[in-house]
Amino acid sequence: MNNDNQSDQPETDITDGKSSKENFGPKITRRSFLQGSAAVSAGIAAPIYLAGVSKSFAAKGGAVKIGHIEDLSGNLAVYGVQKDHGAQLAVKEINAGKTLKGGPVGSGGLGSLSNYAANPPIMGNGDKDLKFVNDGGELTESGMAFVEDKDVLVDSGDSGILGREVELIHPDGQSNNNIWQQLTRKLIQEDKVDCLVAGFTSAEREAIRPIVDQFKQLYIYTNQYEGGVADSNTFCTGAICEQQVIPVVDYMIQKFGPRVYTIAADYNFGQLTAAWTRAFAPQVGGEIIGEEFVPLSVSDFTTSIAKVQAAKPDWVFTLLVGSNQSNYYPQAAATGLEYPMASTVNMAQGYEHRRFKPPSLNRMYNCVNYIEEIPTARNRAFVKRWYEMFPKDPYIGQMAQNTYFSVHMYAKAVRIAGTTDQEEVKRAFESGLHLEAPEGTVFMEPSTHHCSHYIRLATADADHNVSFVREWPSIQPWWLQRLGVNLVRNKEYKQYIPDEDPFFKS
Amino acid sequence: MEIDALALSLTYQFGTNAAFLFLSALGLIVILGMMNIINLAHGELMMMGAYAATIANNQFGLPFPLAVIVSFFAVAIFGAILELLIVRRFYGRELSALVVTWGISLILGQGTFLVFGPFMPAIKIPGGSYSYGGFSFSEYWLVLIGISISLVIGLYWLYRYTSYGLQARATMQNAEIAKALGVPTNRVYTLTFSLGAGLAGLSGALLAPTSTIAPFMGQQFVAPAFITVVVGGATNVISGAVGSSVLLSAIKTPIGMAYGAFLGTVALLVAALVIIRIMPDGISATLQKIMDRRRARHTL
Amino acid sequence: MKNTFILEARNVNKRFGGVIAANDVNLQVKPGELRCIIGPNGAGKSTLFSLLCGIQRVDSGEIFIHEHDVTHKQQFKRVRFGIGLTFQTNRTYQDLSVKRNLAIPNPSLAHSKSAHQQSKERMVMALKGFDLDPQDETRACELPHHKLQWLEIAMVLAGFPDLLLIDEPTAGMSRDETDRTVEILKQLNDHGLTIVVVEHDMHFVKSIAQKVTVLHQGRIFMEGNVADITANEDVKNIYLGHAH
Amino acid sequence: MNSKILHLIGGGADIGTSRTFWIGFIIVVILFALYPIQVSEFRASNAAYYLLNIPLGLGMALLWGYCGVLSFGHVAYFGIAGYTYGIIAGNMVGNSFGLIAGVIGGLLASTLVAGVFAYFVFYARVREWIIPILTLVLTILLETFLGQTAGYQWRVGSVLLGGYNGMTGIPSIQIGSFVFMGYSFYYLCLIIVLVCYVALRMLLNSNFGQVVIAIREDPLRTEMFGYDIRARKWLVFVLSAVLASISGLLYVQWGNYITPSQVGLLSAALPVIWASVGGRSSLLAVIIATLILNWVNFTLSAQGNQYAMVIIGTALVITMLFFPRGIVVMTAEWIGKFTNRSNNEATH
Repeated sequence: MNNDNQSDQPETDITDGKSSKENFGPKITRRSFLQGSAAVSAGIAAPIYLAGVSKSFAAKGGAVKIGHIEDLSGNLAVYGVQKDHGAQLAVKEINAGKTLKGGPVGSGGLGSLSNYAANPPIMGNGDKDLKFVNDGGELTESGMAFVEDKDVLVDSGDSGILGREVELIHPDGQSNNNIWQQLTRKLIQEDKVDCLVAGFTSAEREAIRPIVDQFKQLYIYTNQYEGGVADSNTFCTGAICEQQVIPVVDYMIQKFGPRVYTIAADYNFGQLTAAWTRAFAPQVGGEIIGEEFVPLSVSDFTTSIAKVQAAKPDWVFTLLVGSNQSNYYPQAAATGLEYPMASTVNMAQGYEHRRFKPPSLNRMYNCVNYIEEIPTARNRAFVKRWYEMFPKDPYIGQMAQNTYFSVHMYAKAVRIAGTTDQEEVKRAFESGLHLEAPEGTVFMEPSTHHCSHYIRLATADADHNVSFVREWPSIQPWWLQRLGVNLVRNKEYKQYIPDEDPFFKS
Repeated sequence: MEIDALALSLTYQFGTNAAFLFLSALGLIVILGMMNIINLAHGELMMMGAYAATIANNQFGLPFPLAVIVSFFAVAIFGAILELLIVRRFYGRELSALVVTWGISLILGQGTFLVFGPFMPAIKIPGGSYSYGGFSFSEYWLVLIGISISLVIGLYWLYRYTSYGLQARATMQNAEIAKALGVPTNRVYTLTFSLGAGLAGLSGALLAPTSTIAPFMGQQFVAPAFITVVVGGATNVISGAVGSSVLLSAIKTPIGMAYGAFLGTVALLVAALVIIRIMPDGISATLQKIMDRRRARHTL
Repeated sequence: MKNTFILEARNVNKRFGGVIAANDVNLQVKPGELRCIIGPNGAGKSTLFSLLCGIQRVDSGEIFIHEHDVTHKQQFKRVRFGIGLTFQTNRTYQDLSVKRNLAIPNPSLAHSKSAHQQSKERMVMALKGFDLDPQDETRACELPHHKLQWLEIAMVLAGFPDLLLIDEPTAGMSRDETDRTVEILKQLNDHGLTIVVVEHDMHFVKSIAQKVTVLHQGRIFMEGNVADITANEDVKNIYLGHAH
Repeated sequence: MNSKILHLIGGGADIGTSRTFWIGFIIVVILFALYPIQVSEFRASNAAYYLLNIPLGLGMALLWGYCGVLSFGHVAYFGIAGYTYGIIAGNMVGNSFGLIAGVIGGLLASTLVAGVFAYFVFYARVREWIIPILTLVLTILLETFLGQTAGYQWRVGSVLLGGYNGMTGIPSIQIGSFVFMGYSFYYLCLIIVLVCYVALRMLLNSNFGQVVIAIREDPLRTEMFGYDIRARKWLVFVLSAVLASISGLLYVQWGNYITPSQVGLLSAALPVIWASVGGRSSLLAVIIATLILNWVNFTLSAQGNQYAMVIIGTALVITMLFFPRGIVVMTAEWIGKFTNRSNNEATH
């Protein structure tokens, strides 16, 4: 099995921390398998069902086209430009023959590897500083083996993808849904992109998904969002509610008390995330004592702040979105509102802790899959690469990192598929693909087309220094699984909302 | 919770809401009332004020009150240039002026984004807070309420007792006659637009600490500003701005407190539509009528 | 007793802020009359027209047209009772052609067939007298001032009124043009059209009026024939600004 | 009779009355009809998007250019029609009558809202400059309302309003089993645009249209000719809302989707821009501006050009400064003068 793949498997690994050409089968025992959390390397064993897929390296058909739509102007440009830069950085690296570590590990996901490997991997080879963390992320003497790599960017042994240069076609969505639809049609029908990476708001995603489905276009949505998209053509690489809301609510109730006040943006994301909180808080002994939904246009929060004070909660769950609504934080701080706060959207996205003067975000707790301050060596290396390319950027947000690793993940999937044929690449995405992203290990869960993420609970102190109080090295996107979604077997093209799950009936 | 604390909190909310509406609308209503120009770039002028204050405060280390004054003059000068180059060609063509100022707002918004990037670092809200009976109150907002009131007094003084005020009122009544009487109407227009722009910049700077400093931050003020202006009417700038911000806040605050921000916003918009149906010329015209009637009763 | 007035104002009051624009005005105009209203600047002449036509509403008092109480009627409804108005400042449609200007008024407003016929004749008379061509494609703004004034009168006549209110028709006209205007208005009056004119120009008033009403400070100061009015010392004083 | 109709179509209420113009017009229409034959389905569908915006632009020309009333919120009727169609047609999927019911329902709903709103505005004799702001308030109100309809409680029959994410899966219109998509949808839009244009030209050349123009020129003078200008403005407002609804109905066919941002501030300003840049007092000029500006905007954004908004804003300012009556209209006038002069020279 390994030997079959030797000659043409493009995936990457390294032997000694420095980058090197790809190595295959025979050298397997010399390798470290401990990159990332319980990490595994590629190229050991492509799952059986990939055997027989053509893996020609011959450059054919010109450049590989990756279509990337984000808002470069208008209200959402704040986030769109970051994401655009993430895509540019990834494409530059791919064309320079680099890739992020990782590869297919099978449908069983992380840890299933030993079933396939001819020679089981060995944890550590003596020269690594091996750590053990428990599931709370704190260091312990037993638990999950964890080793920190200096960098996860390694040589791909490929130039571009399959020897073809990667071309990024990245038009401007102008924060306007109509333009989004037009651009999507253009990229699919006229530019015939091999992969579409696009979408900040859920509205933008829903605007283009019908078109994506009409043309069976391979589509990657890289944003953190409310969850529930079960679409055979769509792969979601951002974190979703079960990965962010549940850990943070659980932690906050343990730490600060059961009385929760939710203040949320009055649209899909805010309402659905609030529904998650409503459903989950009672399970861990919490109680929602107040809930307010604020229209996106509101920027004066005096009344909302007074309502929070009248309710006297133990902590406040703020699900506020957009630049108007982040006014809440300085206004609340100036009014002397000193409740601990939790969120899933702030800091990692709009870097409020950098923009607002301390102590506006004092005691803010945020569950994120990425934030620029993550203190790992691989992230610092990533941040350094980023600012070398874009020295004027103010911040690297969560979604920018998602876009970055998603483009790398696409390159990897094409190499596994051996072709840019979109149906084949979708199968490769469903091969149980894992990747060492700057955040940590991510795993594309085949049945739901969502990623498991390395989740961290970040908090800002009175001086807005970020520290991490807990880590969950891998949280599965389990909600769609719970609903019985299996996109490998049954094709679907819809978005589930919590109302469809009896769990949410109160 | 004690009733008196709740009442105090409601009063405070009422004051801040009214001050927010008043400050949002101030520059707009000066330009509209005096010149009949609907300035759709109003939000962007406020944004410029906020940027000027932020830059003065963060990069040049000016204390915040000084930065606010700097931003008033910076935006006033910009307004004067805008008037000389563009706006002056649109007197008497209100609807065209509306379109052209919208074009200016597009350029200013995206231009700021291209030059300064997505966000500016915020200004810390000055002052602390008081608390009473479970509620707390921001000193800075209390100061803003005070500043709003003194701006009303200042404007009243400006229009009542200065030669600019006299000329401006004459021009507003009848530009042609004023011109014939030797009032330099063009200069009055430039000054008025500049004053309106400067006040927008001042409001933007004052509200900057409470807000995200971003290129499109002006948009958040557009709807409240226009609603306040429409409800206020153009008959008398000062009474219109004060009357409508007080009335609208009186509607929005209790509804927002009882039923949440969404219905608070809806109430504000619906109230505007209803008030316009009852008082087509706005509150200032109605106040004027009441005053006239009272004066008539005295004279008769 | 049967009311025989075509236009009547009873105890009309109107106030703007501190200014009294109409103070207990009573005005009666009989069918077929040609009435002049004079008075110094600010006497309330134009305001009175506005009140009669409904452009402004009275504070108190009543207005009748053809014995119908129109006090609370919208302005366009009053027009349908046969009233026509030209404004103090010329309000023809500047950007439209003469032909278009004359086509816009609605001739279907005349009450009866005979009135319709009569009005048509008046219209022809006016066009001929004012030297206007109803097929003229010239834009109105290209016409000389006096032609514009005549055009507006012709336009109002094209709406077939039987009561014509004219506000300062000859302002800015030369003596010849004024005389021509007088002549045509007289002809129209002879043809049964009731006309009320506001005017400053005493030459005009002397050459046209049967009866003159003098307004001063929103009040009817005096009413009478031309000779009486011109002889009256108080009227002279008003114009010179002495009387109170 | 025929000549009367021809006169109504060809009359001077819009630029272009000469024989040369009409020959050119017919050639352009034929070129538009031939366009899809030479291009990909994507291009045709993109062009259909430009076309489907035209009725909205025409409504703006009718209301603002010909009647002098500026609405800054006509996208509200665009949105109401689109949403209503989505609700009705989405609930009657499989029933061929459902699509027609959706169209009729959409038109009726927006007519009703426009009628009530215009009654408030015009019968209160609200000041002219307040109307744009009131219409803007209405459309923002609609956007705020629709934006918070994400949950299941906002389900009408089997259709979810969808909050900010919008309403998805709106069925396309079909006759029998023939669905209007791609090329055929392009032709549908082209025909509707032509019909709207010709019908509006006829309306504006009629007596009714002439009085509407008179109202724009001088409302008080026109009222003093005995016209109930409130009623006429009301009717024109409702008519232009119907035109906006036609665009809304076509839009939901095109994208099978609609979101609240369709009735938001940015969308609201677009028809105003089209009308001012082209020249609001000409139907044809607005059509041309709508096509070109949509094309320019899309081309700029397809290049990933961050300057799109700055360029559009600058174009707007320059137009208003140097072409106050619109670029197309003033160019047409200039051509008209030029040809007149050369004609005169030829005859002398």
